[in-house]
Amino acid sequence: MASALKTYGTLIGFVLVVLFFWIEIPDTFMTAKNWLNISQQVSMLAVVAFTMTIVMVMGDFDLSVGSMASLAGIVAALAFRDGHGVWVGVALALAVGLVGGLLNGALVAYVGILPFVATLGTLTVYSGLAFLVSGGKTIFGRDIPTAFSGFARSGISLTDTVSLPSLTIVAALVLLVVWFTLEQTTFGRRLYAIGGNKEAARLAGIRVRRLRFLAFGLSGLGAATAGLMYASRVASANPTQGSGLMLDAIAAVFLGMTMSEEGEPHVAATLIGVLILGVLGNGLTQMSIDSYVREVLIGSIIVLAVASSSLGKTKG
Amino acid sequence: MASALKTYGTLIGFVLVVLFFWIEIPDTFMTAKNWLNISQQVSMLAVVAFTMTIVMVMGDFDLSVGSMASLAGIVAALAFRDGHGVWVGVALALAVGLVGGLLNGALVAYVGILPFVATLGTLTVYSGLAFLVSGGKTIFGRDIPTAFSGFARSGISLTDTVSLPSLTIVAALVLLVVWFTLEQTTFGRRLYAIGGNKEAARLAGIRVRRLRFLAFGLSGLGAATAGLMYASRVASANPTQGSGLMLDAIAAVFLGMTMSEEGEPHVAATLIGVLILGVLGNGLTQMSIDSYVREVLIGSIIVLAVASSSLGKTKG
Amino acid sequence: MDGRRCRPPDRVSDMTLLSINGLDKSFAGARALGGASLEVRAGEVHALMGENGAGKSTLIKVLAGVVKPDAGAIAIDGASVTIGSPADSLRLGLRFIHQELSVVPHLSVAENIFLGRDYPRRWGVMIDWDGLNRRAAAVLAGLGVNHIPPGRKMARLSVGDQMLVKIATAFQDASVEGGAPARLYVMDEPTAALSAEESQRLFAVIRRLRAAGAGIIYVSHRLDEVMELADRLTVLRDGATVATRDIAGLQKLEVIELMIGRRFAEGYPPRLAPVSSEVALNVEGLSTAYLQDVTFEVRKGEILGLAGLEGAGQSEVIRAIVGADGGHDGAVSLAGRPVKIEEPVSAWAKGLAFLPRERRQEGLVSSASIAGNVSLPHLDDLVRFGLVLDRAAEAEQAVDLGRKVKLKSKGPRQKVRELSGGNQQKVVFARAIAGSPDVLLLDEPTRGVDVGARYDIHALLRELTAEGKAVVLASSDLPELVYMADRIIVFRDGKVATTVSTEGLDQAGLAALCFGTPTAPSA
Amino acid sequence: AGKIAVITPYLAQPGTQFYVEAFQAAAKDKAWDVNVIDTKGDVAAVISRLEDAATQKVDAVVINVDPAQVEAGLAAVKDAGIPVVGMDAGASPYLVTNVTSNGYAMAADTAAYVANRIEGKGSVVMFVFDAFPPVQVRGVIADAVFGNNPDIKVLDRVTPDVSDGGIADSRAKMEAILAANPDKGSISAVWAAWDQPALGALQAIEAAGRQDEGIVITGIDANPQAREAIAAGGNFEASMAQDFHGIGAAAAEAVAQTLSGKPPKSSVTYVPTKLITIDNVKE
Ligand SMILES: Nc1ncnc2c1ncn2[C@@H]1O[C@H](COP(=O)(O)OP(=O)(O)OP(=O)(O)O)[C@@H](O)[C@H]1O
Ligand SMILES: Nc1ncnc2c1ncn2[C@@H]1O[C@H](COP(=O)(O)OP(=O)(O)OP(=O)(O)O)[C@@H](O)[C@H]1O
Ligand SMILES: [Mg+2]
Ligand SMILES: [Mg+2]
Repeated sequence: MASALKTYGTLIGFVLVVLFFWIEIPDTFMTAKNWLNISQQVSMLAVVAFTMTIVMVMGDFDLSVGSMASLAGIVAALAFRDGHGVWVGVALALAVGLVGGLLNGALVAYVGILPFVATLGTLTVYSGLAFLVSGGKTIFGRDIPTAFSGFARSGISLTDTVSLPSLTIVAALVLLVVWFTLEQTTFGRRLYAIGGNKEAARLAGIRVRRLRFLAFGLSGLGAATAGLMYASRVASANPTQGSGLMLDAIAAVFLGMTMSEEGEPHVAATLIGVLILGVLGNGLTQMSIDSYVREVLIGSIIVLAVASSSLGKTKG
Repeated sequence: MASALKTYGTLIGFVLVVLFFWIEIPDTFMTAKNWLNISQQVSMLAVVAFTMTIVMVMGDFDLSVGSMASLAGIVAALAFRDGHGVWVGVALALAVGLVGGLLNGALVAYVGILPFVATLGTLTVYSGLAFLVSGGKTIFGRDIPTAFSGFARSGISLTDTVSLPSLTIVAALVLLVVWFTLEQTTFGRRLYAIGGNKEAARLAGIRVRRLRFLAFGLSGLGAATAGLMYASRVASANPTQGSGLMLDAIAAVFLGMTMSEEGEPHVAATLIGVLILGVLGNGLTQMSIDSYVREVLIGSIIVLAVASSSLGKTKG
Repeated sequence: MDGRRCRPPDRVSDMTLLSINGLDKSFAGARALGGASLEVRAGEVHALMGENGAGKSTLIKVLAGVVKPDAGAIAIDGASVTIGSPADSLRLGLRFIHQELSVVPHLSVAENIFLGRDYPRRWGVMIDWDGLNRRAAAVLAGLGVNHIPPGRKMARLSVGDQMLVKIATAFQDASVEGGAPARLYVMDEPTAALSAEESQRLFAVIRRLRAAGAGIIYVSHRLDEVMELADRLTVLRDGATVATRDIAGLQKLEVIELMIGRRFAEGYPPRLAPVSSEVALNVEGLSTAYLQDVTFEVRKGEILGLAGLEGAGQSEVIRAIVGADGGHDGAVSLAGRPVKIEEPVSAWAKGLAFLPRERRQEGLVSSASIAGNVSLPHLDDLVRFGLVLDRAAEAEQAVDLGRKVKLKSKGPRQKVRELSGGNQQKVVFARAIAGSPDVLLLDEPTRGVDVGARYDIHALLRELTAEGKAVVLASSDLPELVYMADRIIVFRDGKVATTVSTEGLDQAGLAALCFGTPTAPSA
Repeated sequence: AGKIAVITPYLAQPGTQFYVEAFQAAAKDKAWDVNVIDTKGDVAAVISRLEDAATQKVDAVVINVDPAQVEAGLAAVKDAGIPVVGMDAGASPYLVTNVTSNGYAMAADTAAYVANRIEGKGSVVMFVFDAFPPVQVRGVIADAVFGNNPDIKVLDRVTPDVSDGGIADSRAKMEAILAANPDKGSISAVWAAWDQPALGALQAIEAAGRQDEGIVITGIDANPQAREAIAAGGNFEASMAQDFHGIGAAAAEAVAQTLSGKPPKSSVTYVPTKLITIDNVKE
């Protein structure tokens, strides 16, 4: 019982939050439409958090994801402005994400810089580049092809009024890919081994450096994907728009980590973390809670939600 | 030689940066006045980074320092507005910092929440509180007593044109206190042991929980001090003004950590980290480098500065 | 275990499998290896001997690709090789059981076994978890281990079981059906954390591998075991090879002399003073989730041994007394006064010293210095002006105790991480005897310590008891218990099975008691 | 030639970019060497950069931040004998002059537009940002206008998270508000203190398929994205155009006059603003 609380405490916290909103906002909260809405609202955060999970499985961080998301959006938008097609822009942005991520990986794995320092450095570099190439301006309007901005508004109709948003589908696909990679491939299992004990992993013949290098590449790719989704959703790109993603993504992974016995990240748990953040924002706004009170509540609820799963985990 | 590079690489990087500016800006950079200026400019960051070092010595983080700095500034300003004297406002703000820090400590040490999650939660709570009590407004003008805002402009005259700023003195005092606490007392020694191996420390008779609790209290106190310094410097308080401090403070500690063989934080090394950040800002401004290029440069230089001390530290 | 070996000597071929020549390695100026050479033939067990800090583990780490040598040549089957990484080493057919256990705690036993290998898959994509677990079970069974479920998280196993998994991992190629053994197996004190029975099973596998033509490098401080198992031995002293000999016809005393460079009689120091009648520690009805109703007392000047199979409750009793795992039922009193100890901090404060079983996880802050580790529980005695740490006194304490336990180091400020395994163990022991405690609770205090230093530690225990200290000694080293303890409590399944006096008890008798053999004599 | 430092924490804001660009264009004609410094929202860093500019001995400084908050830096610049011109900054004895639009008037114009368009009754969602003094005054004026209409109810007074530029979080907030008020007519208008939240709200309304309920949206700044939305004839009906180029150019002119020894006499220089609706957006 006590041990169940430790593992499921955060999940129970999440369920309680959902129940609370269901009771408080009986008409609109627990509807398919609202949940699809939430899924769409959190989709960008979700993608970043999912790929951040890959890095955090190894015990590392990637602070540069927010800047990278901004940069990727800018790169795509600039390609569009220069008359390139949607796919060219998207491919370019993803390439930038992959290369930027691999640069992080090289700094961490081969040069040996602490992930925090390395990705804080590249956070600044990528953000500076985003400002530099965009001239600090927001790119929008005619420059953004409707085929691109239309994507975020499109979806698969489920009923007359409800449709499954494309952004939700993208996030779900990323979830699936990351889940498969982490839980069902030797690549993923080796990442877990690295996170659990780098020395043991290396002694077992695992190429720790190469895997870390690649994992950061995936995180960069995820950040770029989220940046594209963001740009599509707001039909514009500006050099700061991704910056809120980093801390929330790490928070989501950490929230998820409270749900595993040994405290290692799992992408399914990260999803719960993302949903906790998303549902709190959605529900409290629907309840017309004052912005400031809302902030206090969100922080408190997060702490309370994980408290039950943490109680007694420390000694001494 | 190679090992000297590993330990002193970051320091050498710092010296090179200084030499570069000295050559590029021969007249004004390497002057007592400019260095006192820099010392004043980084003083708030320095205080947060120094007390953050205490927490990071144990292997923990405190993400709430930025919010706490904002909140402390607001608390003091509101006290002033209500007609209380400077000392009442300052004492209140410091008390809030201590209590907030101890709350973090309780969540981490006694409830057992991961420091990242706990302080991310309280980051949100303290920031929300800062907005709430201030009504989201900036408090400035008549409400701030000149005795308070004058402090940041005061200093001890050294020569006719050069004076040692009060804010610099505060930062130096905090440095001294933190250095003494960490390096010369049994309290500090125990914190390092906790950071090295929590379980071994506990079994060797260290009250791990109590010490973590107290250390977070000190970090909160430092954040509040920095918040007061900031409020005094800008002669106003607003609920977001401290938010830039957290990431920079953690970065400074990490930069310092690259200078120790074991990768553990030391407050003297944190000072170098703070100065790297401060000197880059100062020097690049004086060289009239474009804002965006400056950002790219700062990120790159940080990475390069630590690269030499990191090369080869990883294996496998 | 009478030291008699029955093996067909003709199995040892003359083919040199591995040859190491003139290996040098210094760490920041301190020499760990200087002219180390070693030759291992296919089909032999080659013991690598030496005092703590002689360079055995460093040599092994060079072979494993963990440490890069400064100079020296390595050849396998006559062809010179460079080993740049553990992956290289594995590819060359070398398998290792390292001195320091390194496992991935949050992965399953099966995953730990197949770390770095390809997992079996279904339809070419999904991991076949059942297949993985089956194969892991087969690998464990090859070592005669059937009690460890392959699906269990590594963190949930006892350290002894973790060691068994690591050993099984090294042997996996040979243990699956139709699998061929690797070229060379390198084992750095594999039995340090094993029970006598588990050691025997390990030896059986080693003999099987030898018969199949593999080479084995074997490191141990247990001389009996080396004499029983090895074909030849090479001795390192201060990083240099001093001799290589055939075991046949060699005496233990000669081996010791080669190791430490002087004459030395293996044995146990005699008791210096009689046991007092005053009770130092009294435990009554101690119960936890694992222990049931443990009652005993230790008198001043007495050494009370705790024996039993791995996990029978010896460690748990000590941990419960010092409050390492939180609360417990039952009463503990010190010198007649009842005490309540819920945290280790109060144990130390009340004059109990605690030496935990696992030096790396539970004992040492390896990033800290020797002095810092020794002083950890005693910091309050080392302050000036109420809060300033007296570093000079701290260093002095470490130097003083270091000399007593024969610590080999560059000085009190050397990082513990840089010490050899045996020397790390001496640091933990030095901590326990610092600050003159009334009762010492020692869990495997001499694990990995060389014969010479082991004697010194035993002599120290004799001195301490002569001063009226009481010692509780848990050990899997049966001779140590039989010769050092006055009485021995034998545990079985968390309960006290029996308490015996060591008078007239021998190792075989104690082993029988541990197993609960019905014919065992009772005290 | 002169060395001019332009220091602002707000360069990421479109408005700031426009007048900085206009300033730079004017500076080019005058062959000035302009260094634009963005401190990314950090006001204390503005003080630091002011001190650096004083050390560097530039010829003039232009700031775009509340002068009361950076007085320590302004004092250092003054001690160095360097003149400071405010570009949409605020009134201060340290400034030669402050070139700006009238923020009170802009908020009054848009709030009155909303009140009139919904005929003095209905529910209004406000997007405000009180932490930033120039935007805070807009909220105060709008509160007064809506408060003066007894049948207007302020449904929610939202402070969006601006770290992402303000659009996306405003959109998410608006989506939640729409979900909580699902009935047609339950929301009459959205008044935003600047354009980004207005754009976010517009996107939310369109995504929810409620663009035909006649919800009136107004913003302030009339940035290009807002103008495009207004020109499209949807819910986003009005915004206030500040003459950003005018502010930049006027600031440059003020610097030029100061450098030539004839500083402007008035401590504030207002540049006219204009309400932009579908009728005049194309101009
Ligand atoms: N990383 C290191 N840094 C500095 N010195 C080291 C390092 N590793 C080993 N040494 C030193 O090298 C010497 C040899 O150590 P090694 O671990 O090889 O000894 P060992 O023969 O295995 O001893 P033991 O029987 O205690 O395990 C010791 O003096 C040790 O202090
Ligand atoms: N750091 C910030 N904090 C809060 N809001 C900000 C910040 N930076 C920019 N904004 C918002 O972005 C808006 C757009 O900025 P812009 O510079 O165009 O307007 P403004 O010139 O400040 O208006 P005014 O002329 O009335 O002062 C600002 O009005 C403000 O609401
Ligand atoms: Mg060894
Ligand atoms: Mg403005």
